[in-house]
Amino acid sequence: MSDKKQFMFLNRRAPYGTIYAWESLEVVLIAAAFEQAVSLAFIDDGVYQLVTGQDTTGIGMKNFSPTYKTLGDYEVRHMYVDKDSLEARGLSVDDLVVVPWEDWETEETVDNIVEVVDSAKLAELLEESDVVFSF
Amino acid sequence: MSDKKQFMFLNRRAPYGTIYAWESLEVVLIAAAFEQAVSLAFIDDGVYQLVTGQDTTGIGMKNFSPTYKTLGDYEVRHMYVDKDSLEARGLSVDDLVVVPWEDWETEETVDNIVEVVDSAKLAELLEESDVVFSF
Amino acid sequence: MKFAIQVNEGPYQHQASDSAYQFTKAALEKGHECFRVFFYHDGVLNGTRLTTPPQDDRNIVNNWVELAEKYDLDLVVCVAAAQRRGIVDEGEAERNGKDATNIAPRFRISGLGQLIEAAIQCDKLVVFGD
Amino acid sequence: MKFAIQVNEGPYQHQASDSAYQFTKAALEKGHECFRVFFYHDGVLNGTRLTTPPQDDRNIVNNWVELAEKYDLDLVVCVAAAQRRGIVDEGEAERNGKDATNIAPRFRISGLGQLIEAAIQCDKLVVFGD
Amino acid sequence: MSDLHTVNKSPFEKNSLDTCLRLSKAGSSILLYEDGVYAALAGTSASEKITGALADRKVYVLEPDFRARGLKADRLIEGVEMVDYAGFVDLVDACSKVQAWV
Amino acid sequence: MSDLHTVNKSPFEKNSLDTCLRLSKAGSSILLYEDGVYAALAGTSASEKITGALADRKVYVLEPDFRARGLKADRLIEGVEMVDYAGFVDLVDACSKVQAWV
Repeated sequence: MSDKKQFMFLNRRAPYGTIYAWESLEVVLIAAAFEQAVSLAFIDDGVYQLVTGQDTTGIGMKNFSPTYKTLGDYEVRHMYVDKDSLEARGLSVDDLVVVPWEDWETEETVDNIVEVVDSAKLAELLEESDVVFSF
Repeated sequence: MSDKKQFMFLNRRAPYGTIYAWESLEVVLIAAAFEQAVSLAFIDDGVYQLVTGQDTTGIGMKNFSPTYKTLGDYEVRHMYVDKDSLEARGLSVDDLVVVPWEDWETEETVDNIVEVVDSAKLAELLEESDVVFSF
Repeated sequence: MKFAIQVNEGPYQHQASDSAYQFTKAALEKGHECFRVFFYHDGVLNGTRLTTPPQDDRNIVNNWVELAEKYDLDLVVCVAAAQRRGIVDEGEAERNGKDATNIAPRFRISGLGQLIEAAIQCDKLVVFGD
Repeated sequence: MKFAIQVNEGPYQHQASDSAYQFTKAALEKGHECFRVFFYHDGVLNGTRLTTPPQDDRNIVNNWVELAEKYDLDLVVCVAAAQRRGIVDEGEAERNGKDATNIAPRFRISGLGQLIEAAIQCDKLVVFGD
Repeated sequence: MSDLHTVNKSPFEKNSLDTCLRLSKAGSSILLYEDGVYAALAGTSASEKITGALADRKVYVLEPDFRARGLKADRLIEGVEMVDYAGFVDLVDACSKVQAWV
Repeated sequence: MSDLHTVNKSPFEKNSLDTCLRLSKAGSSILLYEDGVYAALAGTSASEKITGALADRKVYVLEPDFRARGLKADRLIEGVEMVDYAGFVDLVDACSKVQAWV
């Protein structure tokens, strides 16, 4: 039995209005160093974190959104987006960032680890995780 | 023209889950010293602030609810409760604190300044106020 | 226009402090008068000089301090809210037996009456919060 | 059961700190092991010794300190979150050129790795927040 | 063993309970605490959410939070169980993990 | 002169916009800022709230907050006006008072 745990990071807040999105991302980056199986779920307003074209120059806050694109380099293997949340907001996967992934050892590559899933699937994924981090 | 301003304190949060209800009450008590016309509005979860029988012994927090009963002594003349909010929560005025009021000079008395009002009336009252305090 | 600002949230956790700062700055640049910025609830946490935000991000406390210096702004931290949350100046440290202070320059600690007075004196009160 | 606690909000503004404290206390009294309490986001504000809450109310910071003394609890404040919000110990004061510290006894400042480690080591992670 | 879901937000103010109910599985448990306890009351515009959940999930309410807010046990939705902090600990102990819908 | 209502919360997460719309009068103005800007988008499950309000109220959205969140002007509900912080100040200047639905 592997002693890797399945970590799920639950993202349910819009960026900038509160700091949860950003500080949650900081935890994900650190988690990479611990060699666990890391997945992220974007639910409710959390789906807005992945919207492309964020430009914070007018509000004087740091634009941390470019970091999402690099999560594949930080041992993140899955980024699940809640279908219901996306649709309620009139968004599609085309509005969201693309996150490529590559396994340096096996050279296996994935073009985009951002995946839209329905409620049943998401409930399943949450239940299968060993630890759920909420921010 | 009087230089009294019509102050309206907007209460939209449940007690204890956050401190807004309590710290809002502290402002109201201070406002009394400034001899303005002070009204309070209880809307959304703010109506829960007035529910009787609060008992915080199990959570170790101070029970500040007895203060509401005394607001008539602090120059508060009106406590408006939003009808829609009350009904959505299955509450009636019988579940709420009674706040008597007396004008020490004219000896005019009011048995209960807690008054349930509908949306149209509340919108009117908000518009007629000079300053709205939000917490 | 003579206006007063109320800030209900601390820096970084919510955008409220940023919005309040940007609004105040824009109003002052347009020539309006800001009678007072009143920090209430967690808003009092805007008034600490001990923050060290990341170098590539804004420094909200310093933003307030610089704006106060430029326009002689009155930045008032509510004393009751500050006591609950550990914002302390010399006087408060002495009164409450604390061995350190953390209040930022240009901020002062005072009572809730300062909020009521601001609301009476000003044409408009603008509240920023969660 | 070996458990870890994550606290995302500061004391007083939200009930999260109180709930986390009551839960931790109840679990310890039942004989469970608390591996670590990790304070993140505004949760780091639980770790200041400068608060003076009203005499007739609970003192949340002291509650944590007393629990830590009784059960040798590991109270960890996230360094990145603490820097943004002005929670400072001796080491941080020196590194960031601050002239005061405000960390409460029994709290220590450390990195986010401490949260990840706690999640790996423990049977359960319980998160309290807004 | 199944998961314990915790909800601390009022169902009238925020969408946390809705999302918890949508993404929690049959057989799991839900603990309502802090302002989340308001969802446990019968006769409100939110009551149906909990009565619906009770069909295939267990629902608990934290009594100290319930009483703090002046709520009465006779208003509790039938089937919702009261627990104290020790009971909260037991729920965490018994579950496979906690999902906090903060 | 009429009132300016400010809303800084997402219509998908909190009930602030609903209450603002219920209690703001015809002729008043509404400014959406911070996470409130999401309400200004066409084609969402919340769009009807703003299109309804536009019948008798003016609705503004704070452009710096709108752009920060990666939102595009071509998704804006027709009739909603963009303002910057200076425009926010002008709205406050022009109104009789501000009602903040924080």
